[in-house]
Amino acid sequence: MVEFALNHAWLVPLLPALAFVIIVFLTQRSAKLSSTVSIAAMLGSFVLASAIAVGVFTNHEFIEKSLVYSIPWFGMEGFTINVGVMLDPTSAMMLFMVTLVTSLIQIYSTGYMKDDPKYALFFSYLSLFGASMLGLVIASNLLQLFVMWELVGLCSYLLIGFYTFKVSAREAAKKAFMTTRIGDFGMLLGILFLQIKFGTLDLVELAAKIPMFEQFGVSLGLLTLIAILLFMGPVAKSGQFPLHVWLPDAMEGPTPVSALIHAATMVVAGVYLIGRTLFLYVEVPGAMTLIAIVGAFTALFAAAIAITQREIKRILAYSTVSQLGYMMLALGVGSLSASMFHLWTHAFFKALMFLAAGSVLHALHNRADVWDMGGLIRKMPITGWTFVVGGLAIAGIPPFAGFWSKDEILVVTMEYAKNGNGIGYLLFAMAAFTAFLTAFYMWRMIFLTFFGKEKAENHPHESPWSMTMPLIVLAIMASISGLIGTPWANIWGEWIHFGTPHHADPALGLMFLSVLLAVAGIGLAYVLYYKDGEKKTAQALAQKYQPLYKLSYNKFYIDEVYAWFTQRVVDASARLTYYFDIYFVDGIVNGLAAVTRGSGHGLRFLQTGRLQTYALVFFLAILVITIVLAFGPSDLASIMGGVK
Amino acid sequence: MTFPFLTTTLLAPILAALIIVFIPKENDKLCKSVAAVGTGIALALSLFVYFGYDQSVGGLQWVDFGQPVPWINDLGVTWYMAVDGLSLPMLLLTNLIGFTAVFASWNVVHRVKELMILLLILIAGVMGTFIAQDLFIFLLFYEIVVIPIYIMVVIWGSSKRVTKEYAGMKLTIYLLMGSAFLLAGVIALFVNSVNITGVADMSFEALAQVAFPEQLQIYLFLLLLIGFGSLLSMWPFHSWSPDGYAGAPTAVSMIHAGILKKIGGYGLIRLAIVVLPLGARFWAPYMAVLGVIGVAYAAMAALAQKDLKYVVGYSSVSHMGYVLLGLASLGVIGINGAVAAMFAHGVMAALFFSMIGFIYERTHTRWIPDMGGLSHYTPKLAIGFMMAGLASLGLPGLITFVPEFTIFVETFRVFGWLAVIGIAGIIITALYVLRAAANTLFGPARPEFSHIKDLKGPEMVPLVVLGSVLVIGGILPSLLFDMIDSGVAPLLANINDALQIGGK
Amino acid sequence: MGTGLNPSYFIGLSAALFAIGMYGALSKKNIISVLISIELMLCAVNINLVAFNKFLTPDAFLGQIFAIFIITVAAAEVGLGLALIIAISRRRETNNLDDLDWLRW
Amino acid sequence: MENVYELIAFILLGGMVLGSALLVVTLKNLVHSVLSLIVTFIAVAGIFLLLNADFLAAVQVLVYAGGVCIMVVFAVMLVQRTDMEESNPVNWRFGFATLLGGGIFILIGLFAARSQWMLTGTEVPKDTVGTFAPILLTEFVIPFEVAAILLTVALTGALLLVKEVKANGDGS
Repeated sequence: MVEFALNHAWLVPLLPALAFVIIVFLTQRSAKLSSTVSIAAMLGSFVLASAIAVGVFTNHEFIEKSLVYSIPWFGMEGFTINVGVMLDPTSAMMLFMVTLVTSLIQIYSTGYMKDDPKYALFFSYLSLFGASMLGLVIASNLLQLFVMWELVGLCSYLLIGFYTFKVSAREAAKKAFMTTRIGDFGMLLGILFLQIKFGTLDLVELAAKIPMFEQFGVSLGLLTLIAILLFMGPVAKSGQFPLHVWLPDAMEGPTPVSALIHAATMVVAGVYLIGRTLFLYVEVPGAMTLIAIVGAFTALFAAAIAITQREIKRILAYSTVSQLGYMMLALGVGSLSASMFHLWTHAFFKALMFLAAGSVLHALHNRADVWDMGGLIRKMPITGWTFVVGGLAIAGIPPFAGFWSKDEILVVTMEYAKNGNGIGYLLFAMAAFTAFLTAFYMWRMIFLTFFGKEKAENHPHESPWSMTMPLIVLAIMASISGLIGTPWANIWGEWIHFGTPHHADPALGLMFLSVLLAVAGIGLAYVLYYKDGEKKTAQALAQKYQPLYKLSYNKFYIDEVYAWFTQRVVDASARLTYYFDIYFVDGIVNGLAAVTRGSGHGLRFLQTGRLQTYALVFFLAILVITIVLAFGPSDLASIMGGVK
Repeated sequence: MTFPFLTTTLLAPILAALIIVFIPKENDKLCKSVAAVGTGIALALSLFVYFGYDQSVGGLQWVDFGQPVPWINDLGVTWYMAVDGLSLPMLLLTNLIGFTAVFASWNVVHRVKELMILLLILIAGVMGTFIAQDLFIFLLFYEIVVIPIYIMVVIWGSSKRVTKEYAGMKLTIYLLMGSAFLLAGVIALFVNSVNITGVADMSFEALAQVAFPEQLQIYLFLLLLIGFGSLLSMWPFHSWSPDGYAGAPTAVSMIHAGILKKIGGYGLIRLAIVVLPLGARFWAPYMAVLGVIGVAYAAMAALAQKDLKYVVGYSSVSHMGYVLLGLASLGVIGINGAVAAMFAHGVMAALFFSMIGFIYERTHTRWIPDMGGLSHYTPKLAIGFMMAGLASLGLPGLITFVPEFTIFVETFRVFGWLAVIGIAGIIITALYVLRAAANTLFGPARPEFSHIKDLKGPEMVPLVVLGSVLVIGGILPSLLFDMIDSGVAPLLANINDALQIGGK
Repeated sequence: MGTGLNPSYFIGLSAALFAIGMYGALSKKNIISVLISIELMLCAVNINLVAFNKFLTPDAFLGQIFAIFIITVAAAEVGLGLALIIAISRRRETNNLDDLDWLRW
Repeated sequence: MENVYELIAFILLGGMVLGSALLVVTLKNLVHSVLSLIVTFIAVAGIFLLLNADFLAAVQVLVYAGGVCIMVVFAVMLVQRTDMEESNPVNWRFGFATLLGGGIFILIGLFAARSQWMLTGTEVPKDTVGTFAPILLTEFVIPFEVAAILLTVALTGALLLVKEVKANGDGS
């Protein structure tokens, strides 16, 4: 079984793809059958992925050498693209995580989407997404990865806009696609550069060639450029500043989608891509520093927005952006291990929180404002307590998963700083402060939603088991999944790392700081939003720092800037081009036509209709031509084919 | 291979047209069915030829009657029907679109008999240009194409910004103007080839062997570039394209955007680049600049459009810019990409126009602000529209992505940052396509459209046929690329020799 | 050049006849008259052809055969032309060629 | 001395042709014009005889002098409703036409006079009909048949044209 799975890893994405085809062409009319097909395929993939994980994590050879097999996709002289499978601990981990989370979320969706008229369609999209995401994970070739990257983007687009009757959903979907498209443009350029300069897009070959980049006529500056261009893709896909704007809007989609695509899987594809191509980035310290700065800034920036948001899913979305910033930071300081670890734990606790939020929305019939909620934990204990688990995990309270991964990131950042990168201290400070903010805004939400007074107008009820079961599984994962990467027994770091394995001694001081920050954040939230039943202090603070509050509440007006740019610059120049086209280019054309018509009008007076006049002219012409040919220069006659 | 498969393929629609002539006017259904059968036979035959072609051997195959049949000896004109890896995709494309265009016109009620006859003649004419290996016959078929289009636009077209008469006239005059330049170039080419070799031979193969002097090549290439370029809607000879498509009936838009434009690209490769390599080398940078301008300019103009057909009209100008860019690279990879992009764009544009045609038939408008929420009533139509749109913005997994990427690889290498502007076009493309799709298909359901029906019966044919080509071509690009490469690589090898010898 | 007839004589004759016919065809108002003049021009051509037949290709008879065909066509032309003239003059009440100018702009 | 007789015959016949042709285009009365046209045609037939084309001469007399001229006379009678005395006027172009005709005559005459003839010297066979009938029915059979069809079509068409006008009556 393990052997089979390793050699047939392409089945993992293929099963959901088949499910998509089956649903679209066969079972579309039957909702029940469609979801069954979809879930069965995903569970099949999960089984295979587990077997792969077993296979990979029991064989130490995989740490150094990944299992790669591929077939040609298309090609011609001097340009061949292969598609294939690349299995190593990182991709095995991702396969396992993605199949697990997707399966759980599909099960959850059978409850959440129960009465939706487009139920079957929803599951077909989820299957397609699963297929693309898994294809992305196992891709052995950058172009293959890019293809899947775009396909997950498509699924994201379709699923954000799933409620097609909502204008906001439609606009959000468009925005998501467009924003990621800008990143993809850069990424495409980067890929093109790699193809042109190194003649291959195969990850293994690139990894072998790039360290010797100077032999391929690539300067360090160009390589930095390539790296930055390639990084544009992840900036957009993983919601990094300044292309993060689509991610919060993406919450217009159904909540399982938010959990699956916009928290656990697709948005981490950017992080995964950087992780996959880290061999490129370690060559260019400049790009690495940029990644670290962007990551840290995004983490802080998004957290600063999250503290004032009111809609439950938006808070979670900004939290996702912030946590993705953490992962980027970890990559930027050169630790694949820490980044992937956070990716792994984050997938569980963030999916958990989104699903729980979905459960809340389900119960409250889509009232999303956290200020309208309260005391829900009494009516919805499973949802509530699993959410609390998620909250503890993200805030970084040991022994929950988030603590270990976040601590790891802080440790590697500190090490980065100690290795002579002065900026590292600033990054560390940002990361640490973000940790505090994270604990605060997350528990602000928890206190407002689940504790405190119940609101009379709400009639919450616990969700069905199909929705709570995934919550419980995810809660368990959120609690324990971090334990494989503790500083004392760092199994994780041993398997997933780049370059030499990371062997830091347990940094107890940092751990203590981290816990302290988390507790401080929770404590502040407790004081402001639980103890103070009327939340007077919180409102007073908001009043006192009105400009700051407004800035944060309006997301630093980034959206407005983009909207201005689109409307005033892009659309205006589009209109300008169009007017140029119809008045200038077409004007020339119509002008020429008018000249022709005018000369026709003039010449028509020659058309007298008098037959004999025509004949007169005709014979005159014959006479003249004959005379010219007969008595004119001799070459004139030869042109017309005559000989004198 | 002596059975004339290609001539048979060519005759199938003509025969169908002849049969339709004898069908009573009132019997619409029978006319359409005969047309469908005729184009269907042509499609089946071209599929057979496509998959029967031996790529390992390459070169011209399926020569009708085994060898060129002399026709006009004094001019060296022969009935030389054969295909290679360059012609075959175009032949297949023609028949795919021809077949679906019949079904896209299924709901026409006005003068169906005449429409079908003209449509079939049009299809046969276009097909002829792609399988003729003789310059004269190529031109002959090209001229055959022009006239039915004018009649069809003027009778079955629709007016919006411009009248259909204006649109038809513009379209026709542009085509004729292009063919005038072309004719001048071709005659000069032929006369000079006779002067150089002393033998009159109009076949492309023979012309490619002639060593024209460099200065002459430069002049002639310009003539051919303008001629084929205006057919390809090369900027600034593009302005017929949006108006023409907007005015034309669905089937004409499909055929025009889908295949007629491709005659320009095909001719540029087959005649201009292969026969006049030195001229091509001289003009290639200018072609690239025009291509890039076309991409960016038309994409921006498309962004400002409110009429669906105009959006697609400008978008096809933009996509042809990519083709021109790929051709200008003069490399095997770039030209492979350009040919594949022509095929891909043909399928995509045909699907797009057929879907817009169906929308127009149902809502009687193409004005984007008047629409919205159509996907609630017509999910299948929405799928077709979205597939075409996504293919237009180059989504991987659909047929357009790999060709575009291939073009980018070569042009980025050859032209550097100039190509970046072209590549940036994908952003704008995505913007206008998504806007059009969003404002047409999505959003709140509108009660005024509640009566409209989804696609059904014969109307599904364009969606099914073209949609599956889009997907299959996207997943298995090698089906297309191996074929094209087997045709382009030998042609380009000859050019490179010429460039080596002449390129001191 | 002896006293014998050579083609120049006949060409000269036919040129004169042709010129006369042309004068008539161009300058006459009456349609029938124009038609008659055209017949004269055709006749001139026939003389030419037959003369060439005699002096250049007596064996092949090309000139005479052409002349036969010209006479045939001319006969057809006259028949059809007169029919047209009759039809036109019935409708238009005129036989002046310059009045038949409705093909002008 | 045969040449001298031929020359005399040529001058007489040529004079007849040109004289009567000039009368055709100058006479005021159309009927008179047609009558002198008959003279022209007969004189041309004489020229044909001079050129050893006896069959053609016969055809010329039959078709032109006989058939065509009679048809023309009938047409004149059918068409001409006003005064026959002034039935053949000239229009404003006659000056140009004279110049042009003169020019063409001079030009061709110049060419003819300056030409050097390389005569074959062979004679036209005596039995002209017997010689060229087979040619007409073998080598030129297709044009021959086409000419037959043309005649049929032309005459049918002529009938149809004239008849239709009658059928429509004078209401037009």
